[in-house]
Amino acid sequence: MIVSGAKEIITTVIVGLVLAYGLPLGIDTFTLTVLSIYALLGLSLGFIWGFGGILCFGQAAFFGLGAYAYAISAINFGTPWIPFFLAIIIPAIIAAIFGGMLFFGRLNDVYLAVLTLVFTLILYKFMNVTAGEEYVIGKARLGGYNGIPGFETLSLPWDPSEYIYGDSLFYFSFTLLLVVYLGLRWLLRSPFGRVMIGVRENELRAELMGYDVRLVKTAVFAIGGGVAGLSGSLYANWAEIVTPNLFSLGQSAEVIIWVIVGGAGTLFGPILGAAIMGYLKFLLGQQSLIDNTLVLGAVLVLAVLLLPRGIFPVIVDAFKRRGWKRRAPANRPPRGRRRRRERRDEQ
Amino acid sequence: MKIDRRKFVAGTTAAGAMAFMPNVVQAAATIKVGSILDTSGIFDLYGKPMDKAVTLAIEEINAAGGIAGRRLEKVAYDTQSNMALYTQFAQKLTRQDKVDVVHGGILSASREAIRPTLRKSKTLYFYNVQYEGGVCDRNIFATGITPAQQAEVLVPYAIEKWGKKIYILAADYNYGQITAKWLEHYAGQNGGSVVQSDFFPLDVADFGSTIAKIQEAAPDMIMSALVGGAHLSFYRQWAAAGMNKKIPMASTTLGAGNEQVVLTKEEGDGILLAYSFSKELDRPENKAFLAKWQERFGSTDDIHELAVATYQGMHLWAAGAIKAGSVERDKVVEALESGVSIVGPTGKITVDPKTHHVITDVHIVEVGDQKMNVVKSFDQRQPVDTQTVCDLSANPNDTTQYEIKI
Amino acid sequence: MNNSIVVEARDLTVRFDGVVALDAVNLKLQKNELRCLIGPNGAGKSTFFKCLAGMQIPTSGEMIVKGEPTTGFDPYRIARLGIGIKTQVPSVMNGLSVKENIWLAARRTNPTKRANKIVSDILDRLNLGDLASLEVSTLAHGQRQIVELGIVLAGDPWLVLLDEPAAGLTGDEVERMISVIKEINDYATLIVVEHDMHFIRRIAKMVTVFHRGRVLIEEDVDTVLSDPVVRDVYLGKRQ
Amino acid sequence: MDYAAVVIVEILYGISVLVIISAGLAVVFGMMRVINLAHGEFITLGGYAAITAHSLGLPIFISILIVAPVVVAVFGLIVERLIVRFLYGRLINTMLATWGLSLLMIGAMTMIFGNTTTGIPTPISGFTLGRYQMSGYNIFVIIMAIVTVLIVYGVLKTTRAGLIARGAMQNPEMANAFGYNTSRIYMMTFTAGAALSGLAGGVMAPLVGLNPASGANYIAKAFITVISGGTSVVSGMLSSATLFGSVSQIVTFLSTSVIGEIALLVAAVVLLRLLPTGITGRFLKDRV
Repeated sequence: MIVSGAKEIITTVIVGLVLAYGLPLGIDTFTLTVLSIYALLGLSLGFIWGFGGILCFGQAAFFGLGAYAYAISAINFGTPWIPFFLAIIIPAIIAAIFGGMLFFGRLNDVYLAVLTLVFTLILYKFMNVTAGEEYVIGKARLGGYNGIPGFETLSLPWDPSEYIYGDSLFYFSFTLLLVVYLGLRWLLRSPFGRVMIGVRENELRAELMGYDVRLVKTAVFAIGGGVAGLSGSLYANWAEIVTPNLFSLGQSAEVIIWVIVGGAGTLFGPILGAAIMGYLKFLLGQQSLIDNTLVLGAVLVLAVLLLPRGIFPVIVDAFKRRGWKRRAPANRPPRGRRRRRERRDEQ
Repeated sequence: MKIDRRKFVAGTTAAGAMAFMPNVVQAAATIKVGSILDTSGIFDLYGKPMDKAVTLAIEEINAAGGIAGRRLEKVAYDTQSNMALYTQFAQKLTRQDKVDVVHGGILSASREAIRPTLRKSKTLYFYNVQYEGGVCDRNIFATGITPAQQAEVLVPYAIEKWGKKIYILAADYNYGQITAKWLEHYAGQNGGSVVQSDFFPLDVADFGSTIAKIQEAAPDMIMSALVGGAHLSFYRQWAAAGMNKKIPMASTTLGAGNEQVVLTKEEGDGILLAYSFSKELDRPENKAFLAKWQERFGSTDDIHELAVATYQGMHLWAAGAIKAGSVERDKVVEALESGVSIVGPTGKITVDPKTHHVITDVHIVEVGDQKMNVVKSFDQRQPVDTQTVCDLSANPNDTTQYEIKI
Repeated sequence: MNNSIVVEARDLTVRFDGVVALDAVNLKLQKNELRCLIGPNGAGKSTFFKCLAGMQIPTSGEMIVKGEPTTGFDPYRIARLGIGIKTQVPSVMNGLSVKENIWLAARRTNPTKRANKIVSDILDRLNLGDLASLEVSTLAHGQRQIVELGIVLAGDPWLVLLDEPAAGLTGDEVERMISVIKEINDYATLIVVEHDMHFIRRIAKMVTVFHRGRVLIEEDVDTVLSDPVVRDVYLGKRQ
Repeated sequence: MDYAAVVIVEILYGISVLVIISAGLAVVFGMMRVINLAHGEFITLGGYAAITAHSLGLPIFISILIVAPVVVAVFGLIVERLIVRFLYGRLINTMLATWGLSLLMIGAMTMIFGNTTTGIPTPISGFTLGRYQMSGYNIFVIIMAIVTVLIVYGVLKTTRAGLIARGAMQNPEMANAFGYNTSRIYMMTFTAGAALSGLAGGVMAPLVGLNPASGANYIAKAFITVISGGTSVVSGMLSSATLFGSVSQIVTFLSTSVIGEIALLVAAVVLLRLLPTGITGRFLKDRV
């Protein structure tokens, strides 16, 4: 499971450079930018689900919060960089508070799923009714259904007239994707990361070892929220408008599809899943023969039935039999342990 | 004429290159009209007929000899009712396809998503949709009807007919909020009063408690600016409670997507509306338009206000370009600002040079037997709402969407 | 209070939907004692064990560890008192290797280097060296019991709670378990919940017998095992 | 006071709508531990079935009370055989697969029926309550909710099939040993749940404008109601529907319908935070 750190950094950077030069030859950078942003969002869910064992049905909430945090603070500050960091910190703090509430209440499984879903729905509904003049944060009108357009986008810190836009926004987003990926890999290798995996594997045992599982999960959730927020803030820069649809059920569903298709339990899988599905969606948008939602749905159903581990682990298995930790097919756990084991069986 | 050496070299090189690529020559000769609409997803009810309108208008213009001798070519993208795709496809239209004009956008959010892109790339933009008004930007022409144009004629008519106490129901977003303000404004001017305004997000489909509240308030009429499929339930539940027999209703939105056909006769009859278009308009231009549409697409059932606005927006742009003798943005804008008008299915429409909105006829119609029957027509109404905030001849660099304070 | 008493239960009562699982149980444990809890199924011994381990909140009554009330503590707080717990069905991290399992337990109280050292000591001590890098899910039930014991030991506990440690072990493994238990008892207090009479006979000193949520008898092992009431209850109830 | 009566009827109606749209999901979740996230689209399909049948000339009550449940039951049966049966015991995987199914159904219904909002007129005329005019159909909805609850309760509690099903769900090995085919029982239960979803679609069709994406409006509420209710099919669903229906309707009367909906969601968060396994996870455990 653990490749040496330096080797991994070098591999990631080389692969990253190759992709950064290669991809724009085939696909326009505007699309690539949004694929990188989706990949970051997928990565955030892949991290908390695959490694923290927290299945969040409302990851879009933190994506949307990041985008709104960016837009609102960019209008108020008039400069892009403070908002850029706020868009990471605010969702992370909100995730910590909300996650803390859930995990300290010892909510699990389907109950966790329903509450994260409800959380997104509340934000979605709330943001949709903020069209009135009374909904203002500082100088920023929340705008309701129409969202917030017209905020300052990222520019060079030393030259505010030079916008990070077009190709450079792609390179910026792609670099951040690599940095976050490496950062999360590093985190997983750290003692905290191992405890986190321990918690995913067996919460009770982690507790009996003396780890405060609630705290660990809250921290993991907050990190996931921060990464999703980052992705949301990049999205705001890309789209130059934020709307309540960022919080929609569909957005949350898509993230889960990316992770499932790419492979939960890996970090690279969700990135791959997001890129593939995002591009597929884009391609589907250019034809009108078959409905796009239908294809996405069919992909998800087939992925769950045929490739429950996702594409990436299957590819890795095909290429090298050794080196990747394969899960032995889990036997039916004894009755008493079924609930606890359930999550693992599902990955 | 002095020939700049560099230009000359560039010119000959380009000509040389073109000789090997005959397609490029042809493509350069056509005028590219970008169209960006939701022709799938939840807004396709609006987008599909608008897309047809673009096609029909292009065919007509080409049949009449094109613009400055050049034919038009449609470059269309389906944004699938997804706001993110708007920016994506707008980039594609301006950077890859390098279109000469963009018509499209349905929701205000979609317009605001692409407006900066089109402005930055100096691509002329036509937004052909009934909307809340207030956009003040020299790069955009908004050819749809705005709330004041409707409220100005509808409110006094309804007050005279039904009484003074008005209960407003509106969709909870910019359009609904602003429309409600204009309704209230004109109610005040005509001696009426608004007893209550309720706003509903677009996905609210249950109006039971609202209907009870309305009865408690006992108004003389309902003014509705409800929008979209979920809100259609209101009219149904209103009729189910038997209220349509007791309290009459007027609306600035019902029918824009042909909703009068979805409602039954019992549910829809008697509702008053104000639009620039109705299929029942008795004008030769309208009859000709309906006949052409029938011939081209087989049925006129799907035509609605927005499709007609798109059709007229295309022709208005073409008239400007023909007058300018070019499709170059600045020339077309100047030509249109000089006061171009066309006569379309709705009657005469003229560009208001100060606001880039249109002066149009407005008709009060009454829903009857699933049709929009014209009861009274008002000629050449100014876009008074946008005019209160916007003067592009004085401030040509303005790009704001104003929220109009009344 | 007597300093040598390390665990004390006062009137511990647990009710599930009207069923009384524990009925005002009182129990005291001396330092360095090895106490076995026995009783037929449903007698309350496992419920008692869970109350002690923080896995069950008692309806009423108190649990006191080293003079400090621990009633209603979460398992991690119990563990942080220096109590090692092995549950009835092996609770191990199936997707991780044997080594990683033990390392996680050692790392909580020690810096990384020291934790690594502890892991290799324990692997030696439990003869787990060969299995160190295998994923726990691939091991046999008995081997997982041993791994779990390793996890418990890695936390360096002064009080060890073992729920049915001999279940599913092969003969050799039972022997190893017995010797480890005795070894632990040299420096730590132990509570062992067990069904297997032969196993009890091999390790026990003091035995507490649970019956219908109450303590039936608390005596040394020979007295208990020869007690006719115990035999009756035990055998009668078992079938 | 007339107004109070109106408010009470509206509250009952709010509760009834929750019961009707949750029943199918509750049966499937309570009996099989399967969350069918395509439940909203099952309801929508029921709506389309009723509208199509009515437009083909069938009487309206036959369309909504018979055609809708039967069509969706058949569809549910197919789904169970093709997808769900491979995933029993894997709660999260079933949720994901049925979520995929829901997207697939939205896409398919869009291709078949188009995106236009359609509907059928309300078959029952309004009536007067004191000074107020009320919708007669609302009363019909309340009656249908009561009937639904009685049917589900009756089937589970008193019939042999219900008893076998309950037994099989609690202990599949045991049921197998007794010679009951659990796979068949699962299949029947899922189909019955689908039929209830179809009935909900039929009953709701005259009230709302229907489009292929309408399901989203139902699934979240149904999901929340069922999960908050806990695992007891009838008592769980009834208790949470009563709580949420009253909260959202009362708040709606005091403010606006959105605040009402948000109040419902907040109530769900608070409830699950306090009772992490739902109402019947804590109380009323042994009821049906």
